[in-house]
Amino acid sequence: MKHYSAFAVAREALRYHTGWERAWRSPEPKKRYDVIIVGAGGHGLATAYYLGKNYGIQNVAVIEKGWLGGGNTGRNTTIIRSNYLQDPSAAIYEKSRGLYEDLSQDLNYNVMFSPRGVMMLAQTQHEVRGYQRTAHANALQGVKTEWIEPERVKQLVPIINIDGPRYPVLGALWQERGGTARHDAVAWGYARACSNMGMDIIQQCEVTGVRSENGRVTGVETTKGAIECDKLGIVVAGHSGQLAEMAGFRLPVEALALQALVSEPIKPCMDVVVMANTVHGYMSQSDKGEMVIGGGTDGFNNFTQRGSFHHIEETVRALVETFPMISRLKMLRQWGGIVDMTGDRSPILSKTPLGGCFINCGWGTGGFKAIPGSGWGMAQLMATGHSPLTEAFSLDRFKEGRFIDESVAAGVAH
Amino acid sequence: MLILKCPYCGVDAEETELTAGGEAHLKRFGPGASDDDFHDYLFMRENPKGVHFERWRHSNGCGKWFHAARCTATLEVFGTYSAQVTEPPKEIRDAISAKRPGWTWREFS
Amino acid sequence: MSTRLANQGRLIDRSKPVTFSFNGTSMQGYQGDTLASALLANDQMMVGRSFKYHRPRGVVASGAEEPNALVGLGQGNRFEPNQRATTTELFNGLTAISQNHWPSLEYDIGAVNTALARFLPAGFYYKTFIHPKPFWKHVYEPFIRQSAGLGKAPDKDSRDADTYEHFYAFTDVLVIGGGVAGLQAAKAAAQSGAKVMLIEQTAHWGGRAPVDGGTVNDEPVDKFVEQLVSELETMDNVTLRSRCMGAGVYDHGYVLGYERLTDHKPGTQGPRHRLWRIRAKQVVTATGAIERPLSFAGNDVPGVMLASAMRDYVVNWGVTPGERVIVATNNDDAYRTAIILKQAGVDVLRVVDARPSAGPLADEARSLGIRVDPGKAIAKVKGVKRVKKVAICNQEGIGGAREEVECDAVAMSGGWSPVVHLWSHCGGKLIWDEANAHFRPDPDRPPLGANGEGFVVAAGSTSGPLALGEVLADAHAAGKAAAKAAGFKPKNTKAPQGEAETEAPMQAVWLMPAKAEVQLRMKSWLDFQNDVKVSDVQLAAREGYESVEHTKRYTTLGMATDQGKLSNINGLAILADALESEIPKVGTTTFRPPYTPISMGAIAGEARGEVFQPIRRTPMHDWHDRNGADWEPVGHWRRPYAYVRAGESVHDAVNREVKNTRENLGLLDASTLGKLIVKGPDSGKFLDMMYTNMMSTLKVGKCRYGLMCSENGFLIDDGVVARIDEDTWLCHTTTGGAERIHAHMEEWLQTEWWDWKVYVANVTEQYAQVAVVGPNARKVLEKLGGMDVSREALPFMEWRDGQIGGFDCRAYRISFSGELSYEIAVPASQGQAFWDALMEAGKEFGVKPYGTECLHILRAEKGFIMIGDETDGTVIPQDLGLHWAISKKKEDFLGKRAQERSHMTDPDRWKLVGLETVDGSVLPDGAYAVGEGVNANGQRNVIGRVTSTYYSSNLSRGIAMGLVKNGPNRMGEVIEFPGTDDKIYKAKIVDPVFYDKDGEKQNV
Amino acid sequence: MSEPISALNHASFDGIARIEECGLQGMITLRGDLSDKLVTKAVKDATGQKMPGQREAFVNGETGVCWMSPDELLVLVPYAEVEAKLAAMQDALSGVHALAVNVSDARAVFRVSGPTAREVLGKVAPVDFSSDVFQPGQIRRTRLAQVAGAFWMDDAESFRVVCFRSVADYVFKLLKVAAQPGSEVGYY
Repeated sequence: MKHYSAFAVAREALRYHTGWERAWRSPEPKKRYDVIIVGAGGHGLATAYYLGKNYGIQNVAVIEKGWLGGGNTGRNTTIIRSNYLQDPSAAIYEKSRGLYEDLSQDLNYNVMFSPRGVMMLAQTQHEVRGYQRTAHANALQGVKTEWIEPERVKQLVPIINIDGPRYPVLGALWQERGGTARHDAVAWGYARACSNMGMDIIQQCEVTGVRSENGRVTGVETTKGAIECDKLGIVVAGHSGQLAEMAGFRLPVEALALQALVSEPIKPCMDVVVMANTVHGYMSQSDKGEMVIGGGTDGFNNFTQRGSFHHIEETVRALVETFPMISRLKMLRQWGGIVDMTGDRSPILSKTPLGGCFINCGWGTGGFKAIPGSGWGMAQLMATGHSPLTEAFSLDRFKEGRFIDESVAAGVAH
Repeated sequence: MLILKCPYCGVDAEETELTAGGEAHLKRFGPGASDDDFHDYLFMRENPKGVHFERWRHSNGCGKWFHAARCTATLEVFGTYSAQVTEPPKEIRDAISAKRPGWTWREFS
Repeated sequence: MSTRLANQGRLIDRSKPVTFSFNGTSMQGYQGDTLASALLANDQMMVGRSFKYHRPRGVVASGAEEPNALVGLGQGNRFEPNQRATTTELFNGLTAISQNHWPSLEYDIGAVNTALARFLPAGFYYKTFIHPKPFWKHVYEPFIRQSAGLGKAPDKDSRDADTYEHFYAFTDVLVIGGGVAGLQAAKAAAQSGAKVMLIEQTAHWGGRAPVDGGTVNDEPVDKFVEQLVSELETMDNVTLRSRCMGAGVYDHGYVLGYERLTDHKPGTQGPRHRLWRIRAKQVVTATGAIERPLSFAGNDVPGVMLASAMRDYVVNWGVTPGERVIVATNNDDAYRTAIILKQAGVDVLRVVDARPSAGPLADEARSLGIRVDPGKAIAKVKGVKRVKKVAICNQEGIGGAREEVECDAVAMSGGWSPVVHLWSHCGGKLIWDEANAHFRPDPDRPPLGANGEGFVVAAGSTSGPLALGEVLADAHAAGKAAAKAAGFKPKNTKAPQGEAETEAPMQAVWLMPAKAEVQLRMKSWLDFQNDVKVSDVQLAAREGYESVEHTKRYTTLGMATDQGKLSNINGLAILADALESEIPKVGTTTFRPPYTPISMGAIAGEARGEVFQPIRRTPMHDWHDRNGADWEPVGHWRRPYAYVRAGESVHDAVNREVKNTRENLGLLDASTLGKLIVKGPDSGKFLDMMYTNMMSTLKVGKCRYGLMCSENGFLIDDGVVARIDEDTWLCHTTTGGAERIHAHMEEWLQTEWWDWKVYVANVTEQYAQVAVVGPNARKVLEKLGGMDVSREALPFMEWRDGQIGGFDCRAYRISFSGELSYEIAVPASQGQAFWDALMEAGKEFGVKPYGTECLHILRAEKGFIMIGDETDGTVIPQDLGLHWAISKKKEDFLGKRAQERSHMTDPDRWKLVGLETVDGSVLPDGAYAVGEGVNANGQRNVIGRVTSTYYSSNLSRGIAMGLVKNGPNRMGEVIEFPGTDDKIYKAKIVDPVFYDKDGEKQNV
Repeated sequence: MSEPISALNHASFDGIARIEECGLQGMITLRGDLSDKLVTKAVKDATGQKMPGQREAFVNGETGVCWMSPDELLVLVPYAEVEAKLAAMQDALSGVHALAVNVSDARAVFRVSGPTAREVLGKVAPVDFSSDVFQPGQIRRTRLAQVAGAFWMDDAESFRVVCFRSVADYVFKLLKVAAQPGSEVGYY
């Protein structure tokens, strides 16, 4: 594989860039793999990558019904943070954030991780206490966050209105090394690295059945024929329930629409990510200059990848109130994705009732930031049967009443 | 932006007058129920890509809960009906059969 | 040069000159001009810089599809970046600035990128800027961000000077687009009696037809349009709105209309934009078609323009973008431009037609003396800031054997693409039309509405046909079909007869010349704004970014502010060719709303400032405000946090209120607490399910503190329940809990126990409720006179109806402070008067109002829990030592089964205790107590946390409550709480009741 | 008792329509079986009106009855008479399962009047205000922007709008924005 560098680009320029090779191969499936991952989104590709990198398991296929990175990996608002309250969440998101720090170098693909800082505004006394609690928890979890006062908020975000008539800004939880990354590049970078290890990424191939014998997975049926495997990882976000059904078990998840929007691009005016949970909105500015805005989910099951417009209205009015200068910017594009929500709004990374079959789902609104950590933990779980990163996120927690509830500190968990 | 007809006040209510209430026709399990039954009652939701039965409340309206039969893949509404039933009425099931022959949902078809 | 013609210009009024400025230069136009036409009339060819290479950019289109002519419009609190000059109506005093350059439009440092373009192909940033690691954030990214972005950001503190509003409309048929097709479809639909609404994004009716010409029923088409509009205006069931764009089509017939009310006359009274939320049974999209550019080298140089746009500028605004024009085309329509230019006196040097032969329009052009070159192509346009000359070659071939012709403008036409956006927003599917080389709506796969049937019909050129006669016939049929689908019976009428000159077939030309060599392809633009060229799409395909979504994202094709209106099909075709596939197999990217960008202000609507969100006010709100209330939002309510006097800090005020209430008399506005009436023969049974306590056994006249849990076992609310009579209870909820708990009760009554005879009513706001608290509480009530409030007549945890001070009231002898305390409810309309009476009568007893923080401290001193502090959605009553409030006798209540799960009965759960710092200081809010070592993820093990912490002025020390692992069994143990200030706070585990442990003060 | 004060004490605004707070209105929430003869009679005795059908509002000045849901009515009586009427009603209904409660002070009432009254409300409620769809004699419970509300028409150009007392200030300001000068829609 050709190494990416400025030098390589310059060299290629001399021959009009005709010498670049494919970023990833596009092979036909083999008859058998050690591991099959269903779903070539960020989480699936990262799982495959760390299986190869950390455990030497490289006879791996990643099967994708559409195009790699075409699901929620490519339609989120790209925020990366780990300032979670509960220990298991903080552990996996901080692992993830740490991996993002070096991901471009690790993958030799610039994923544009930009640790520009993530700020969660406190606009009620209740939120002040919630975020101060999070700050205390983070300090013990090894997550570097701090509570900052309104003056510092205004200094970091000059366009913010800190003394709005409805909800003055009382302070914020600040994670300096949180930020954003280029979402597509994360999927593409992992795909290229996986392909380079000899793994097969098989796009346009839909899994239609899961084969098993004696309670253990033996392979999958696909639109490109049956493929055998020893272990199977299901990492398909919005369609987890359908895959689980093929594998003979059920999941406590529901599919909801989540929406986001961007403004037209403008020159840089906001260098950090701001989340305002009291009014339900968050915003950052992309490298391209667009204000990237996200809000909440619809309340009903929906597989259309379209949401209801009133959620866009609610989000935009919250942000116009918080950042009045955006009133005369224009919404360029709105879109939706399907997110799967669990009973406690935290993900499931778990063994399943089917031997050798593992599930990674339920990321709800917060999956992008977790991609490297989730892949790392899933790879460990699939390779060794145990991972401290995924342990608390098991399927059986709901039966025991052992929830991982992040809404405790913040209304939403993007 | 869904519109559902509230069977109680007859209004074609748009989504902003309504509150979604999740899966319909749940059987409550209380004290004495097994761990599995209780778990399924609270968490194991139907999540079909297709015909689905769910609860809604006309919260910015007459305040009544009602049931809706809806397709989660196209958002087609097959009908709305009373909250005070434990299973979808026949006319609703027939209406679905006319549009989606062979449909199933839980034990219903 | 581009210039105003002596005549022509059907939309301008030459008697009304308009003065405006561009980049500080004063210019003149006419009323009826767009900013773009006025700029062209002033020979302002270059109007901006492109996104990536900062190349000079000129006007390329005449409408919403314009990617280049974006300006910063207005000033100060009315400044708006990225406004399209082509859709900006000119007005006196308009100020515009060009974008994306420094220091000026003419001399832009960023233009160095254009020289480096070869080193900056699609996706170059994924391959570079990787090392050294810190450079991305600190060097590369800031540079990229600064050179990217388009318009200037509004000032950081600017406040939009305009207002916005929403409006709901309901119609049987909504027609989007006021061209001939939309007008005809609206008429055909309206003739059925259906309620019809027709919206048009521009200020004019008729769309392109008056420019393109032709006849309808043997009359000129512009006359036909005029008649049709006046006819529609007289129909009662038709509403016409111009300057109102169909922005998006959503599920169940919901359509957003974006009406621009004062953009063309800023500062006039009324809202600037109105966002229409239209519900239509049927939607007709008559959104026309957009001409495609041709991909040849230098097609981005200012002066290269869509042929149709050039025609528009001549006919509509009397402006020609050039004096010596070359027309390049693959279809007959562009000949209309050549003919119109020629007729307007412009030198049309030649028509370069990629096809071997053309139709009758070409003959007409020839007859006017225009040279037509069949089978030819533009090899390259030369010029930097404007067109200087054009090199012409054979279409077949790589672009050799060129002939150079000097000229100052190029009109190009690559064929027409229907505007399928609105059809596609909600799931309508497309089919590829080989003859016209475009995607058009597939009538068999429309977007589906609530009834599962199609709810969108495409009409006119949106659905494929381009000739006037076919367009009218199609639109007429579409209007009737929509009316029928909306439940009306269309009249049996015939479509008007439209005639236009017959045209020869177009020929798909995706690259000019067909086998252009790489040096040309690297200069052939697909996306003008984002600088995506033919070679970039080919590179993406070569590197495996094969999906159209991959290519779009890798190259940024179609991601500019025009969202690919000009570039999509051309890009797809190049991609299909590179993949050796077919265009329909490659497919399109997803069309998402809005059609063109809409203002955030319009989306927010009226919800700004004072009406951003409702603020709920108690009857005494204004009094609190006048008396120093430091407000705290609690849900949508506002409650006084403390009453701050002159010279006091908030903290001082709280301490004063705490002491005064314990020593004298405090008044709390408790009106926000929810009050629900529960009545009926099954109410006792019902409340026994709702609460963990037994409520059915409560005696009439008595009160009981109750806990509510969710079915999942967690505490969700608490409050005092009073039994009013045999079958009536009154349940208090927390502030902001009334609606939630009312809904919770109704849910169970309506959906689970619907045969139980219980009615619930929310009477929260019927009452103003005042907590009269402190050693002097009884004295002040006795002074006011009325009902007997003595210890004997009104014992603790009982209530009575009566009068106090002449006010009808209900008095509850309950206490959340541990003091002698009454909560008195009076009708809300009497609330302020009652409060005044208490304040007046209480003077001699040291009465002072107190706020929520004092309330919190008083309850914490007594070890009372607060929902939201001690609970956070993960806490069960057992954690809080509230076993006494959980009935053992009941078989069932909501949450009971959940609380039996293994994790809920785990003896290691964290339990409520009091915490006293060893040194008397205040524990930090939210601090965690640490145990030994770290967990498997390297996180410090924790054994508890602070849930409430205050300075108690009564005890002159910090007091706190917390949840600690096995806490109640560890009394006296000192545990450590690391602060975020690097200090370690040591606290002793104690009983949570800090003050008056025996309750002597409240039971007097 | 002292003089009772309504939420906004008759505040008013003149824009493209006139907005005024109506002062105190006697209101009783009555829940019960609406087909029960005793309930029908109680309503008749209190208001002189017959039992309204689905979404009907029979209102004459300060007296009337509105259908709120299949088991709920809003009974309107002059404010001064509400306690007496309520007592009579409770007395008449003592034998049946019903709930009658005074909610007069829990509400605020506005009048929105003028030729553009329909348009003003069309800006804040997701309701079809066409004259062939919504007319005097009907009530609609819905949303007024961000809060719950209800309204009926007293005549072709005037509405009475009811909301909770605590949000009266919000609703008044909301209606003022909706009626701001220069904001005529020209739709209804």
